[in-house]
Amino acid sequence: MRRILYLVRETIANIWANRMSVAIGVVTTAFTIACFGVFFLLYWNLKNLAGSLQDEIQVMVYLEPDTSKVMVSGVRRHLEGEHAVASVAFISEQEAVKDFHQQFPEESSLLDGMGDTPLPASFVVTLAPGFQSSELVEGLAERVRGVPGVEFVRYSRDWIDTLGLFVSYLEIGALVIGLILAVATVTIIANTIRLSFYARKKEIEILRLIGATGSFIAVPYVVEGAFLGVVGGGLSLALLKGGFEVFRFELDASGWFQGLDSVIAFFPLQISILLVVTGFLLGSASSLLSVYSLLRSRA
Amino acid sequence: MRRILYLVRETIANIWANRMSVAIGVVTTAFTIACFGVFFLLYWNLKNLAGSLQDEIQVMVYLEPDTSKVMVSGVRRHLEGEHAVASVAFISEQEAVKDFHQQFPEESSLLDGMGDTPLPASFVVTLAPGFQSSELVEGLAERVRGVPGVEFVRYSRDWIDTLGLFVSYLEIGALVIGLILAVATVTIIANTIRLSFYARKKEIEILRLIGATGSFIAVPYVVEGAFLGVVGGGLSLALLKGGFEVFRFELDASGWFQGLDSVIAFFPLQISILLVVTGFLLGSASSLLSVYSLLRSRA
Amino acid sequence: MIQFFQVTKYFDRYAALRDVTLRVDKGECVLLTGPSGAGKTTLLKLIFGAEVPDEGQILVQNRNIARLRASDVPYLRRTMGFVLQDFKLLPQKTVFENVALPLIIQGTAGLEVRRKVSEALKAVGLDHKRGSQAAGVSAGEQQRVCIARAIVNSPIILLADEPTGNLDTNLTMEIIELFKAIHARGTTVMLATHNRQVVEEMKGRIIRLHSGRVLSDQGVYSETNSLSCP
Amino acid sequence: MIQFFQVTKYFDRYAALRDVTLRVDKGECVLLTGPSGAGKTTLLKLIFGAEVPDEGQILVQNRNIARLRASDVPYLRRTMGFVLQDFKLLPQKTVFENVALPLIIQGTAGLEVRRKVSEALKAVGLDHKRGSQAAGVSAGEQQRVCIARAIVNSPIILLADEPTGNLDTNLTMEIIELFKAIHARGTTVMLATHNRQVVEEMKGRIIRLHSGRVLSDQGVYSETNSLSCP
Ligand SMILES: Nc1ncnc2c1ncn2[C@@H]1O[C@H](COP(=O)(O)OP(=O)(O)OP(=O)(O)O)[C@@H](O)[C@H]1O
Ligand SMILES: Nc1ncnc2c1ncn2[C@@H]1O[C@H](COP(=O)(O)OP(=O)(O)OP(=O)(O)O)[C@@H](O)[C@H]1O
Ligand SMILES: [Mg+2]
Ligand SMILES: [Mg+2]
Repeated sequence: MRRILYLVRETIANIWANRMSVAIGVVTTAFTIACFGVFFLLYWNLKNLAGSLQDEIQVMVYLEPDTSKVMVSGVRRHLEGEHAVASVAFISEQEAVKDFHQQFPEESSLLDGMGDTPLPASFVVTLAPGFQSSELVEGLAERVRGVPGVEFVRYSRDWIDTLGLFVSYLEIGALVIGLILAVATVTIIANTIRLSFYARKKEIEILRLIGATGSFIAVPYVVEGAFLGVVGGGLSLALLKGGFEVFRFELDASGWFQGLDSVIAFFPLQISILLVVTGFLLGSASSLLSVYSLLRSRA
Repeated sequence: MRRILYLVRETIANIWANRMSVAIGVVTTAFTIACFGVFFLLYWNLKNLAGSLQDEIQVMVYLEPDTSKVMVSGVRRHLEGEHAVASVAFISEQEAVKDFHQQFPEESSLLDGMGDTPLPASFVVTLAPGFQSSELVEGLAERVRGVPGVEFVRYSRDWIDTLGLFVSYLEIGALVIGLILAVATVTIIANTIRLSFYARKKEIEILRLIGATGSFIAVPYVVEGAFLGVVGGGLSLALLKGGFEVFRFELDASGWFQGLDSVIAFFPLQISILLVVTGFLLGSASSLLSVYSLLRSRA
Repeated sequence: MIQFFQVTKYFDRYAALRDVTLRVDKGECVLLTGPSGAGKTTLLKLIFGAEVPDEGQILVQNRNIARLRASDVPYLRRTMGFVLQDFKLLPQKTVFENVALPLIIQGTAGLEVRRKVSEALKAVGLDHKRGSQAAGVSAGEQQRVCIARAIVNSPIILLADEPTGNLDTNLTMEIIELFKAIHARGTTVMLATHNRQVVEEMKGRIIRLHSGRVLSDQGVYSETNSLSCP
Repeated sequence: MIQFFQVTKYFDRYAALRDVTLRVDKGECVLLTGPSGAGKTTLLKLIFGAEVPDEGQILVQNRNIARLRASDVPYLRRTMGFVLQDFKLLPQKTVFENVALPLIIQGTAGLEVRRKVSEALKAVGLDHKRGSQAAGVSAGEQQRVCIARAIVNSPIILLADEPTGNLDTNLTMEIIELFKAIHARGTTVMLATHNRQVVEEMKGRIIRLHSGRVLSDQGVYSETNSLSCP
């Protein structure tokens, strides 16, 4: 009991006595985790953006001219039976002409004198998430081509490939950079804590001379390290959130990317908590490590 | 002379005696600068990429059907006289049909029965760098529309706007994130150096008691800080270069973005040197600061 | 209680102790003397395991110090009290806290800690400084804080290295009386000292060291054998 | 040389020195005595500017210590040598390097540094330890390193705080002779000590402090006034 009380008071006293180096440690931890966080936030948002873009990948299924209603619903049934298909929308021949005029007003004349239905009717197929890879879409197109009433199937292979590549690109990029940053974060925080304990070598030596056990000596330091990590992690979260809000405000003020505003987002709560937990683990682990490296030498 | 010799030997001895905390400082500095460098490298390459994409912005000038050769060269002369124009390429009516067939093989039938020249001749105008903003292109289009023989002018306003926005977006992003990271870098390095000097408070106190002047005490520490900064900066450069090469290798191996390979690039020499100089300045400035804060107290 | 068998201790290549064999029984009072650099501090440090012998064996309370597991060292140290020549106080803590430390480490109850610390501080005449920072008190006061810390625990063995180097004659006399009282309770006491007053008054067994060797090991101080002594 | 005018020094609210007025002339030899905590160390620290007085004025070599610009303090300190009670050696450096430091700081030529350091180390009987790390030598040896560092510079004022606390009678005698020789060269010497042997042998002016006040300030030690002295 007295010992626990001592350890608690000791930890507080330690933090207070070394408030300068604890503060330095907290700030360093905060900034280091924030460095990693900035990158992670960037990655997080780009990945979300890519995800929402991938939702928009569409396959166009053009029908033969003058397909009967029965055949049209046959095609629809086939399409809806495909795993990869999320939703299907029908565009009649008349709608197709209207769309063309809307999209290319200056080329409108091209359709003049080509009869009532110069453009074929079509189904617009939206793909289910996870089925946007080039090969899967190819397979789908192949099967749909065989369905009676279908004249040809078109999809933007480039677009699919580009997005797929973008995501993969993002992923190796994130892996390489994330790895460097993660190693950096761990190194910097561990080093900061280790340095701030270096100054207290003498103190530890004296405690050992008096007959304190290793764990008795270590506990206040480890708690201190954990405290430093948690506060640093929390501070980094605040920094990130602040930076994020400034960024979003600038974006709003500039009036650009109105649409993007709804897409970019801060970390969800779980990841925010993870950031603080990371700080906690890093802090306690590095102080444990540094204290034990001081305790190991027998003297 | 003896004093200079002493200071040199002292610096070396200091570094050696505190090799553990100097090593920690070097590694921390390296990783911190590398954090900033990763971001900077990303920004650098994206900006380059955007720049090379902007070079590809084109304005299409469609001519009236059956324009005479004289008028065509009149239009060409006008275009070449515009400041914003980098180069001009002519596409005749025949070439336009060929291009259409190549680009949309499946819609080829659309042009059938529309005579020999269903599509107009055109000039493809490439814009000079720095003239890719939406307004400038708008002005250019306005002027060109008045030139005799020109039927209409088309350009992808969206594409120009998107790229322009992308670059601005990149720039605020870079500003906000870069600022956070720069502050983080300075803080972390200054703190690391300050911590590693904290342990030597006693030493400085003793030197002062013996009658050493402030500068005599400070010089070895400042040189040590500078050493730490330079080595840290160099190491961070090596880290970045290594990470970059791994990234490029992965990219090559995956076979994607063959084109990108020639676009992405490491920093030029000047910026690499700047990184090391930054380390040097940070190192010496922070050690100067921490030593003087220890010297300030009169005792 | 304490046994040295042909103990040799080197620092770099310099032998601080050479082939020392001695035996101290329970309840003895031993005075270590010898010129500066003779090896007195080294001998005491070996006993509580702050240094490890390079050759020979050391038994303390029938346990081989050099072979002790690292996790057992703290428990052995708790049975000993020591006053170091360089004090080794926690500078940021108060006098009270420094003296209380050996008790807190063992988990002594709060009330008893306060009682025992007060007692120890009174014994060395420092009760009025209990709230001062250890770094802030004078050298002689620091030395007495060390003595208080060494005795607060009622140790089985009390080791003291030059415990009166910063004290005047009157205080030295008081500390001698204190050590005598502790010895009278059955504690084994070992003092390293240059102070003739201490050697004369303690009336213990005198071991004289020189250049790491035991020069003489004799009974209580008397005029006849004191001529060449400290 | 050294003048105190009604100097008071507080630590927290405790007055370590109270209303001290004294005057030490060039070439004097002063012995500061008094019980533990009397304020001897504080008085010496005030002289070389390690502490600043809270009240009163201190003139050292006709310069007001408290008003001295921070950049002038080092130059004043170079004219003084001091032995501190807690040694203040650079632990990582060798004995030689520690003693050489005051000379190097002043930019003395290499050859002369070696000559002077050797001389100083021989004077304290430590020439054989010149290559050892300061942290590695025994307490008495460290004390002598401090003495060597204090005299290597041929200071105008020599301040020594309990310079023989860790030395035996023979070495103490040698150090006393050394200080006497330095004093004979015209150096002003101020020693704070508890050691009766030093007080008796140095034959200087004796200033007795108690609880921060000057109790008595008298001439050389003699049997008649020694009864209540140290
Ligand atoms: N850590 C060390 N490293 C190197 N040499 C050491 C170390 N500790 C002691 N020595 C050397 O060993 C010898 C004995 O030292 P010790 O401290 O035991 O002497 P001592 O009898 O206590 O002397 P003193 O009376 O001066 O305290 C000395 O010559 C000293 O220089
Ligand atoms: N830095 C400090 N902070 C607080 N109190 C101090 C400080 N330095 C000295 N004191 C107090 O001032 C008083 C005088 O101290 P000083 O060190 O001058 O005594 P001293 O005469 O040298 O004693 P000793 O013989 O024990 O060395 C003591 O009571 C001490 O506790
Ligand atoms: Mg000793
Ligand atoms: Mg003192």
